[in-house]
Amino acid sequence: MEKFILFMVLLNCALLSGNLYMHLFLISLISIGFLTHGIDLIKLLRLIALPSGFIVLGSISIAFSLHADPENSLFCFDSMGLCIGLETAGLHKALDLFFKAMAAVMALNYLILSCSLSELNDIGRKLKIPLILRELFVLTYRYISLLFTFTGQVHIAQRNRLGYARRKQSILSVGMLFSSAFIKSLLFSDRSLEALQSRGYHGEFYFRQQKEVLRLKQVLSMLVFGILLLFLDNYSNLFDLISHI
Amino acid sequence: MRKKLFVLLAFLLPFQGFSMHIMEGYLPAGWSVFWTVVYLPFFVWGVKVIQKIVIKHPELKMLLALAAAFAFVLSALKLPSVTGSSSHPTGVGLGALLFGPIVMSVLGVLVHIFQVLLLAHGGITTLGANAFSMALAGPVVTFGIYKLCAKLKCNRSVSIFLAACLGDLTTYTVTALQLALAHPDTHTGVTGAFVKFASIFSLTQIPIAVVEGLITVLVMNILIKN
Amino acid sequence: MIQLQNIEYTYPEGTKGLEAVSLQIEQGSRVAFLGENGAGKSSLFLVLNGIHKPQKGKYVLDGKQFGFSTKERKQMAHKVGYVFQDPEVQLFAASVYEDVAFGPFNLDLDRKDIEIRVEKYLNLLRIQELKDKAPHQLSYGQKKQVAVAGVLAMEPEIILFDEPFAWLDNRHKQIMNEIIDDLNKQAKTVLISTHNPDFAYEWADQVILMKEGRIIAAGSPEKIMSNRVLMQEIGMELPLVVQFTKKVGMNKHSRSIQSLLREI
Amino acid sequence: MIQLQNIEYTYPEGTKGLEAVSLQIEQGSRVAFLGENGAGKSSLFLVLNGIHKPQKGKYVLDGKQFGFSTKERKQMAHKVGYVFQDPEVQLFAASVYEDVAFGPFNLDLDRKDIEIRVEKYLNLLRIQELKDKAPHQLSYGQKKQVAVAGVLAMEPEIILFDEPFAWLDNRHKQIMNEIIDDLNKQAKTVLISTHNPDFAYEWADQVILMKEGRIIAAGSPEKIMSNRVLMQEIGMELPLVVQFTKKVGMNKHSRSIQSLLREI
Repeated sequence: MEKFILFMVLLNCALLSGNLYMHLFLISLISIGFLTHGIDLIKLLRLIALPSGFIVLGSISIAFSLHADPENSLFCFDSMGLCIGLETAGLHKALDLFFKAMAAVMALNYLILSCSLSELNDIGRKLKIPLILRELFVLTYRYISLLFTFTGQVHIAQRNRLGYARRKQSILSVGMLFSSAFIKSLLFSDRSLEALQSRGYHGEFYFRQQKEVLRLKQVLSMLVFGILLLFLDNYSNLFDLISHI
Repeated sequence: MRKKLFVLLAFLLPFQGFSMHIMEGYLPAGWSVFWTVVYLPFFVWGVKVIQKIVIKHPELKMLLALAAAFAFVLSALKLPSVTGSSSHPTGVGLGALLFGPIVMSVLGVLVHIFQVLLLAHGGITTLGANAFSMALAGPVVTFGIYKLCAKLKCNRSVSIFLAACLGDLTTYTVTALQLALAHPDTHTGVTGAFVKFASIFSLTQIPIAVVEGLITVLVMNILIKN
Repeated sequence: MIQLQNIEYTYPEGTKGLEAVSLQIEQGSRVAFLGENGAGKSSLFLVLNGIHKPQKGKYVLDGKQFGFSTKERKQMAHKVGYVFQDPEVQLFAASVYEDVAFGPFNLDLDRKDIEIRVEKYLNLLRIQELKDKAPHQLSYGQKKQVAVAGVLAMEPEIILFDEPFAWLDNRHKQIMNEIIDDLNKQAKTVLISTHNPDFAYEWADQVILMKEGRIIAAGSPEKIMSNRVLMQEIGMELPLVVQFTKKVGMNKHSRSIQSLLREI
Repeated sequence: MIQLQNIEYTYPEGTKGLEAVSLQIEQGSRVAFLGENGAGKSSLFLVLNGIHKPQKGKYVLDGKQFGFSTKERKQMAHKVGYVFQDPEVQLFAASVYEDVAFGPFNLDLDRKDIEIRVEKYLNLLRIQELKDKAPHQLSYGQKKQVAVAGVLAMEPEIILFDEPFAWLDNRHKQIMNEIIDDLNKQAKTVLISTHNPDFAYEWADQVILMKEGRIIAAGSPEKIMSNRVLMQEIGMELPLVVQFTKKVGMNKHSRSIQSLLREI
């Protein structure tokens, strides 16, 4: 739960602040936290590769403007009477959004890497998420890991028999991969049910409640940390404003 | 017979648009709240339906969870050799038709939560918006097109292809629209922004939609043979 | 005591599972089921465990006929434990601890008692240090340990093992061996299906040969498993120690080559 | 000939898979890999067939260094075949026939040749009559047969088997045995990872002991597998026949209890 509170603090700082430096600060803070806790750089980069790809694409579309004013653009690409260009305002907005999203994603990564599934489930319990959703959550996770192993091995087996040597074959192989995973899923759910019934399943699962006392001091210091950050943030905005005047 | 039907239909309602999600932090607070509020009724309705189902048949819990897991795993498989990019083909909801489409609204969220937790793909504050596009808009179109094709007596493979492919494109269009609403262009407003988002994401989305349509047809054919 | 009378079971899709199966198993005995894949061993176990309801025949457990009603089936889980061949299908929870606790939880024990039980069986299977791990972080042998702990934590009187040693390395085989020995010492009834004639000969005090859904022979391993014709019926070789003593013409009745070696 | 020099492989998530592995395997030989689960046998097999790219070291196949490029990996599939422990993951087509045809089809043979090949391997594995069945309708042993047929239909020169006998009943064990013999007769190189010391001792002409990602010993079974200290390292017992001859003080060099029995 403490981890979740810290996550909320970090996330809110990232979302509520419009300040580039604030975002850079959060990104580096969390990254340093990861690196000092034994997560190596490569793993970290792999984790953020996917979201940052989409963020970059999105930011590019924000940066460019379709009807840019050629005078104010950093450069302009003319076609069909349109000037697709890059303006300072758009660029700023895109950069701001890019770093804001990255900071938010890093906060999310913190939650992902620090909590086990059991802990997340317990957080769900404290947040009063309906039991059925948490049950499905836990079961789904279990099946995901099974299907992942399964599809991973099928994929290797297919590669061994040149299933991905050419594009057309690849599509064929993927089709087979999916359908075998599907059949495996169906058969597996039957067997799994038999196994649960043989242990007296009657519609409910056992969830362990983490015996964890919220340490008031820690929670308070996290909250103070968050408020302080946001205050500084506003303060610096204020400062900006004053200097503008 | 029921099982046959189920196998046959299960691939028809793909979870849409795993390939494209709005990332954490990418929506202003107002829009996050807006989409969450829009989606909430469907979600609550879905949870109610599921609760009713599992009270009667606790064994269906496994099937629902497997459906979600299956959809997630397919969405997460990186298949660079197929599409030439590290894109994600759409997953498939296996229980959806058996339990009715509204159950999808819940399974879709479940799948998305795992995408967030395991792949850092998407986000918590953007959950509502993403769920709306992938677990509601897309499937509705898929379902509609398949029904329509059935009425028009189209070739089965063609209808499956169209349903899957267009469903995927719907998700992508809705996502682009959501982004455009949140970040209008400085000069051309929402319309311009929509054109921008739609065109830049079309680079990845259109090939994915086509490949996904093809794969869905293939898989269906294999499963029908079985 | 387990009694089956003329049990017949056909799968919903029409495959014959069991035909005219009758048997009697005393409490505390060690029974090995031998037969090829598809001979009906698993079907039989699923009937014994109350999962499959036979179309014909009687199942009498401790003198009471078992009716396969939902209520009776629930009680059954408490009496008969089933360790599946593939541990993957048995594990579903988010952590080892929660998985082992699932059975005791279904017995409606209170939280305190559940904890005590779980600790006890985690210790017995030597998986104390795995308790917070998720199933997918375990090795195959560890998964098997957890699956066994999950079944034993319900403290059933009768335990069914489907190929308990398959795919295990030597270390995990030994642990499994000790567990099974331990169960027998507690006077529990243990039923094992296996493809290993040497294990069956050494361990069992009753062997049951199955073929095509029927029981073709049952009795003491000494009698049944030294019968070449019967063993060929189920496509199995004689236990090594039997081959050996036959060949050498010894009169010793060792149950395994190892014990023979010790005796020489 | 296979040569590995100082191979090191670490999994993407950071687990050490292999460390300083060097070995040399002549064409046509029979090599058994022994070691506990997680000792690195599977990692090694995945390097040998080009799936895992080692971070360090050299892999020389028939005198040519293997570079793990996409193109080389493709050729590799043709040279090295891998039969997994679990046949489930190898069967993905809609029917047995299509599954066996998958490899030959990808080799760009023409239709006629594909058919000939598939028929040949269906016959070899004695699964002719299963050819129209869906894989999920098969028994475990049959699945294994199909998986083997699928790999052999690519006609690789080197075949890796991961625990080929696990879970099989006796009939299927015999079929598998014959297939492996047959491969060796065709001068193919066969590598088998196993937990069964008796099989390794009887079959292999070279055994390789692995522990924690390293090779701790390699050589003839007679030399390596009669060394109690080494075998204890990998948690394995001496082969029965070795225990026996040691105990009895025989001078015979039988490779198994069965052949010993024949000799007496």
